[in-house]
Amino acid sequence: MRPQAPIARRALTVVGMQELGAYRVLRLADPDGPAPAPGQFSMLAAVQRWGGGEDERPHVPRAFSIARWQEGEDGMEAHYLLEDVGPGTQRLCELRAGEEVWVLGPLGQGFTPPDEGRRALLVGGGVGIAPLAILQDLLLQHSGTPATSTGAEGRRDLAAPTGVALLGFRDGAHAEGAALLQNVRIATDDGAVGHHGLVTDLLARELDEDPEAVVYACGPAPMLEAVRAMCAEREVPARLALESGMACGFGACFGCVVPTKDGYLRVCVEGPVIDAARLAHVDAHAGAPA
Amino acid sequence: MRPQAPIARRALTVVGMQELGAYRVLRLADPDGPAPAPGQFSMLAAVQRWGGGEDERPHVPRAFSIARWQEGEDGMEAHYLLEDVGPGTQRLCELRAGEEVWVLGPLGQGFTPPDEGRRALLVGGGVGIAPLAILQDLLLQHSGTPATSTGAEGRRDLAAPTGVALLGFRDGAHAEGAALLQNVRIATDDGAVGHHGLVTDLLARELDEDPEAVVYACGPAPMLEAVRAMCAEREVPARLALESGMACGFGACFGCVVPTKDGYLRVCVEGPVIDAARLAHVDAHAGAPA
Amino acid sequence: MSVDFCGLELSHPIINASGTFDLLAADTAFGASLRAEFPFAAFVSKTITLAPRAGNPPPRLWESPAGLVNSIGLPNKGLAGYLAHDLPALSSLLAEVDAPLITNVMGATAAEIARLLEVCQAQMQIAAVELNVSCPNVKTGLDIGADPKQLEAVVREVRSRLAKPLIVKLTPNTADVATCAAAAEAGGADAVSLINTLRAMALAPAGHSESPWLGGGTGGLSGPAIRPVALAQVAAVASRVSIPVVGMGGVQSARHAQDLLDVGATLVAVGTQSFRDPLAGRRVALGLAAAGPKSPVSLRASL
Amino acid sequence: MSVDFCGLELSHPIINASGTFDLLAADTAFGASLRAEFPFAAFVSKTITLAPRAGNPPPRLWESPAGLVNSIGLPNKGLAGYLAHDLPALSSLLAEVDAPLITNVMGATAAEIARLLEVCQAQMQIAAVELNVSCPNVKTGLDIGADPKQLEAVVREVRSRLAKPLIVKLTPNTADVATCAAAAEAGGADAVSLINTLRAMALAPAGHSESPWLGGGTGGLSGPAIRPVALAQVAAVASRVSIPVVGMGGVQSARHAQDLLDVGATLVAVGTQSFRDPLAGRRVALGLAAAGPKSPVSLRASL
Ligand SMILES: Cc1cc2nc3c(=O)[nH]c(=O)nc-3n(C[C@H](O)[C@H](O)[C@H](O)COP(=O)(O)OP(=O)(O)OC[C@H]3O[C@@H](n4cnc5c(N)ncnc54)[C@H](O)[C@@H]3O)c2cc1C
Ligand SMILES: Cc1cc2nc3c(=O)[nH]c(=O)nc-3n(C[C@H](O)[C@H](O)[C@H](O)COP(=O)(O)OP(=O)(O)OC[C@H]3O[C@@H](n4cnc5c(N)ncnc54)[C@H](O)[C@@H]3O)c2cc1C
Ligand SMILES: Cc1cc2nc3c(=O)[nH]c(=O)nc-3n(C[C@H](O)[C@H](O)[C@H](O)COP(=O)(O)O)c2cc1C
Ligand SMILES: Cc1cc2nc3c(=O)[nH]c(=O)nc-3n(C[C@H](O)[C@H](O)[C@H](O)COP(=O)(O)O)c2cc1C
Ligand code: FES
Ligand code: FES
Repeated sequence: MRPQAPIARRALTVVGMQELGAYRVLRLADPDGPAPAPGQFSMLAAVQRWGGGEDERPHVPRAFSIARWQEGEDGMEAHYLLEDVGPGTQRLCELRAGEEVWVLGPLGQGFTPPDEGRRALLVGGGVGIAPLAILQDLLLQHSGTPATSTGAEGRRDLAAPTGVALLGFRDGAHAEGAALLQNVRIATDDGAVGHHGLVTDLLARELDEDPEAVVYACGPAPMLEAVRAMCAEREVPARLALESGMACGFGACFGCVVPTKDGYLRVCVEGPVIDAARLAHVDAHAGAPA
Repeated sequence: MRPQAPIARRALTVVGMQELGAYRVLRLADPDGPAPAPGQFSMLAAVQRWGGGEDERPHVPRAFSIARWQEGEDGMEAHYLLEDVGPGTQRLCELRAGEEVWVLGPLGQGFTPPDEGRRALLVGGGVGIAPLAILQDLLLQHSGTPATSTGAEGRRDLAAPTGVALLGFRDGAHAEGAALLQNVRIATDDGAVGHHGLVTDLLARELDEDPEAVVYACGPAPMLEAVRAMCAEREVPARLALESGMACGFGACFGCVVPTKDGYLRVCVEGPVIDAARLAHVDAHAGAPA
Repeated sequence: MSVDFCGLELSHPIINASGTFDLLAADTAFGASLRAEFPFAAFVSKTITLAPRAGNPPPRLWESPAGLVNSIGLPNKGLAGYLAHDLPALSSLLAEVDAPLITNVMGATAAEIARLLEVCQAQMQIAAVELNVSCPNVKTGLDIGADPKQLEAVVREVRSRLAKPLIVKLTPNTADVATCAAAAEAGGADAVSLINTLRAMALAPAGHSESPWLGGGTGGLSGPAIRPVALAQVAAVASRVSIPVVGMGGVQSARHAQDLLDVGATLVAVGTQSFRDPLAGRRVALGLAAAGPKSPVSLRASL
Repeated sequence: MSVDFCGLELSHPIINASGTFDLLAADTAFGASLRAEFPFAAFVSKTITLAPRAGNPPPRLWESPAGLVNSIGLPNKGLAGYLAHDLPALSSLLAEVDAPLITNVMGATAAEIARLLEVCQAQMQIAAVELNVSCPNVKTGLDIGADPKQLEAVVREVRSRLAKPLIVKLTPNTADVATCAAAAEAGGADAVSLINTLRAMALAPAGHSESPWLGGGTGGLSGPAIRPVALAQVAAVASRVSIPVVGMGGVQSARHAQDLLDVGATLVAVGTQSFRDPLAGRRVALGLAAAGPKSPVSLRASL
């Protein structure tokens, strides 16, 4: 059974807020929260002044993938990777240590591990790399093999047993987010770091060499759609962590739907991770901020 | 002619925020603003996050008397005395040096000086002491005589030529606000400091001794009404600085009216200071926070 | 705090607004804690229609100043699907927390509504029915509930099919909601509920193409933004009718609920605030209880 | 950015919402800077009635989530007082900034309105008249403007008294604002404006006695809270009528104004935002100008 959230949202203390290139990493002390499955998310809102930003927003909480779950100084900590794209993320990005955040989570359906013996290929785009970090942590932990920790691009490391991560970014500042993962290969739109082009170019190469891999992807809708199409063509299983505008995160509002082959699906309860085979295409609104 | 505000509100930098008992003193650098007349006010709003507090407020700016106008390190500074009574004042009270405040002002009709040779009696209640500070500054400056600077209560100092201030407070913590003025006599509701009772008891004594004085008052509605009634009975001229819920501060909304003998008057343009003789009574909504 | 509402004995006056809480999804998300701290004194289902509906294409949500515009489009499995799939699970969960089930239904014609009520009458797990009359009349395009005469006729025509309490959920998009409430009462409603969302719209933000943002074209505004409108409408209705009133619209705190009770509501529903805090209903109920019973200085008479 | 509005040549599409800017008080408060940075392309007066009105007792304002509820009660000096005291000063100030004067009037009967229009016709300083039809009908208590038939009849009856442009300011408190707009057009209106405030209410906060807070009992909601409602109503009206539409309701930025223009408004009025920033109108106009003229992908047709 998936980890469930307590219905009472928790006011958690910010224990850290670090810059990571174009992103920020928010660390919340969560001593009593349930351990999340990779791919699950939380609904976050600043306890103070959630509202009063641009256009008198935000009002409802915002969804963020749990990027990491680890022992901190006083019990467990959840890490979130934030990109400031509007009033909600802006408010969260300005929080300082000691301030509080309402957290409802862990929510949603996370990633399921690859079948025994198959290699996981993580494919992330932009801030969509967040759920891949916790997934990689878990994969590495299960395999018992620490990944080679260099993030140098171009060095093809087929030997890595698990958790190799192909990450696409807009530019160099965003590519710094790759530090969240290990054993990464990077592609950038402007060629500043790694492969000059799309992360799906890297994915094609990997799949050429290991057609038995299982793909785990999160990122902007066009990227997810390219991953879906490529995996469908090659008959590679793919699990996509979708995103969608959400109001509640627990299935109450029916606002977060994406179209699937058999009708609309609520990303927050039936997702965010779903099997790519269920989608005819990835809806333009179903991805991470581009 | 009264000092006028530029129609463009100014984003002014907070240069100080000090506790003063139950109050806070906000200092804004206002290098280019017009010098205010005592009794004038400004409409203030935090530049960031004006909104998103209790009940998703504040939305419109809030009115505050200019409590002091003086040379600071980089040009002129305006001081405001704040009492946290709701979401607007709370937001302002949490500002720190370096943050910005929208300021529209100086606004309204201020105090007119007493006729030559008559003594000014300042009567303040609670946060209503704010406009009396700048008035006293001006009176002292004009008389050329610095007031005795002790604030010790009980010491009656009829010799002070001008600017004696009778101040009423709820309790000791509020009475610390008296430090904003000089030559003060204090009354507190709980007897913690000074006279145990109403500031109007002090006023009655002063008027007994100097029936030629002119009264300048600002404070909660019941206090203002008591002052009005006492002055009317004794035929002492009284200038009352009224307050009222305001949305605009410049006569646009018609929201801030108080009843007078000849109809409603907009506190923000025809006041806040008005001649007590124009009022049949002080409306319950026309005073400072009690 | 216990309240009698049309013969239903409720433990407190706070229920959910239809369409703002999915009990089965909440069960998946929250499990045991949902039962341990159940937020509502009764549970109102999403609107159920005779035929299944997929709902509107995304985007379905637009966040507005202190509010939310939704264009969900009433997705539901249809009456048969609801009875087969949801009702058993709903009623067993509700039995555990001792909260009655109110089923919200909508039909485009009196015949459709009559059929919905008949079926609800036959299901003993359903304690009462809320009839959503914000359904566009097929001919005029206006909400059935916006025209008092039409509303009275429809309610009168269907009333006999339901022996259980019938709550008519009024539309706020009307010139005179009190007259609509009186019409519902005259037609035989046991209670009225309001306000539903205000007709609203949003265009796509910068960077998106400039069509209407919502997949459904237009939507409905809810949340704190509409609270003063809700209070005015509930006050107007409560001072006009003598049946109980369920008040809602932007309630976030016990204070807001108390305001609605003060102007004459018997129950208060929490909607959008549950999206921010799934325990909002419970907090409101506890806040009311903590404030203690009020001397009934109801403003109802004075309005 | 210059715009033709019913034959008036305006320098940009931004005007003030009636009752949200008092030019003479602003002159007292701001003096020369008001003229130097005049915020509006035309100036709309507060509502003027035949007889003087004192307005409602205080409190007149309630701040709500991202909005404001007012119960000002249309205080004004009456038509004669307006002509004698305000018009000369208004028109000389407006002449300096080259902005035409639109006088907003309200009457309880067609006869009263006819008289108001006649007098406005005779004043050459008045460029156009905005007729506020949110006036309660003395018999029904409902706004004159809420009933399309009544509205059309009133507009038709008074139309001949005014050769100048007649703008009908619709009430938003109606089931079908587009039909009301069409009725105003059929009656002879040259333009319609909307939205006026939404009927709303507030109770006194803690510590005050629990009557309605506003001296007038109920009030009207304005500000960002109502913006999505305004957009929906303006879109519905603009897609129905062929006369120009003045859109308003919660506009704070050029983006919000552009949304209203995109759904078919010709002018946009700024109201409550001027209370936060008296130069809001100017900032919106400058923002529109900076964004440059848009290719007219008006949604008007597509709605
Ligand atoms: C399951 C899930 C996991 C996520 N994980 C992460 C993560 O780990 N890190 C991260 O940074 N982000 C993550 N996101 C995305 C994040 O939730 C959004 O970036 C955030 O909600 C944006 O809020 P905002 O107020 O900052 O921006 P918004 O202004 O809300 O803008 C974001 C997007 O919403 C749309 N939009 C704009 N205005 C409105 C409006 N008024 N109403 C509705 N929609 C509007 C536009 O498409 C815009 O591009 C995740 C989302 C989901 C669903
Ligand atoms: C000319 C003038 C000068 C002033 N000078 C000072 C000064 O120097 N220092 C100072 O601290 N204060 C001063 N005030 C008072 C100050 O403006 C108010 O305390 C402030 O506006 C309160 O805002 P708030 O959001 O903190 O509290 P609010 O919540 O607005 O509460 C303040 C009062 O407003 C009423 N109220 C409560 N809720 C609402 C609502 N939703 N809508 C409308 N009214 C409501 C109640 O009566 C309440 O007691 C002055 C006021 C005026 C008019
Ligand atoms: C996302 C959403 C879905 C809704 N679905 C329904 C519905 O299915 N049936 C119904 O009668 N009302 C529905 N409503 C209206 C609410 O029940 C309620 O009347 C309205 O939202 C006002 O209350 P609030 O401001 O507390 O949300 C819905 C509201 C929202 C926000
Ligand atoms: C304080 C106040 C006074 C108003 N007075 C009038 C008025 O006299 N006549 C009128 O037609 N509308 C009046 N209105 C309505 C506005 O003109 C406008 O239609 C409404 O406020 C919506 O715009 P906004 O949200 O930008 O304020 C008033 C609004 C406010 C807030
Ligand atoms: S976010 Fe509300 S149902 Fe998914
Ligand atoms: S505060 Fe708006 S008129 Fe005085």
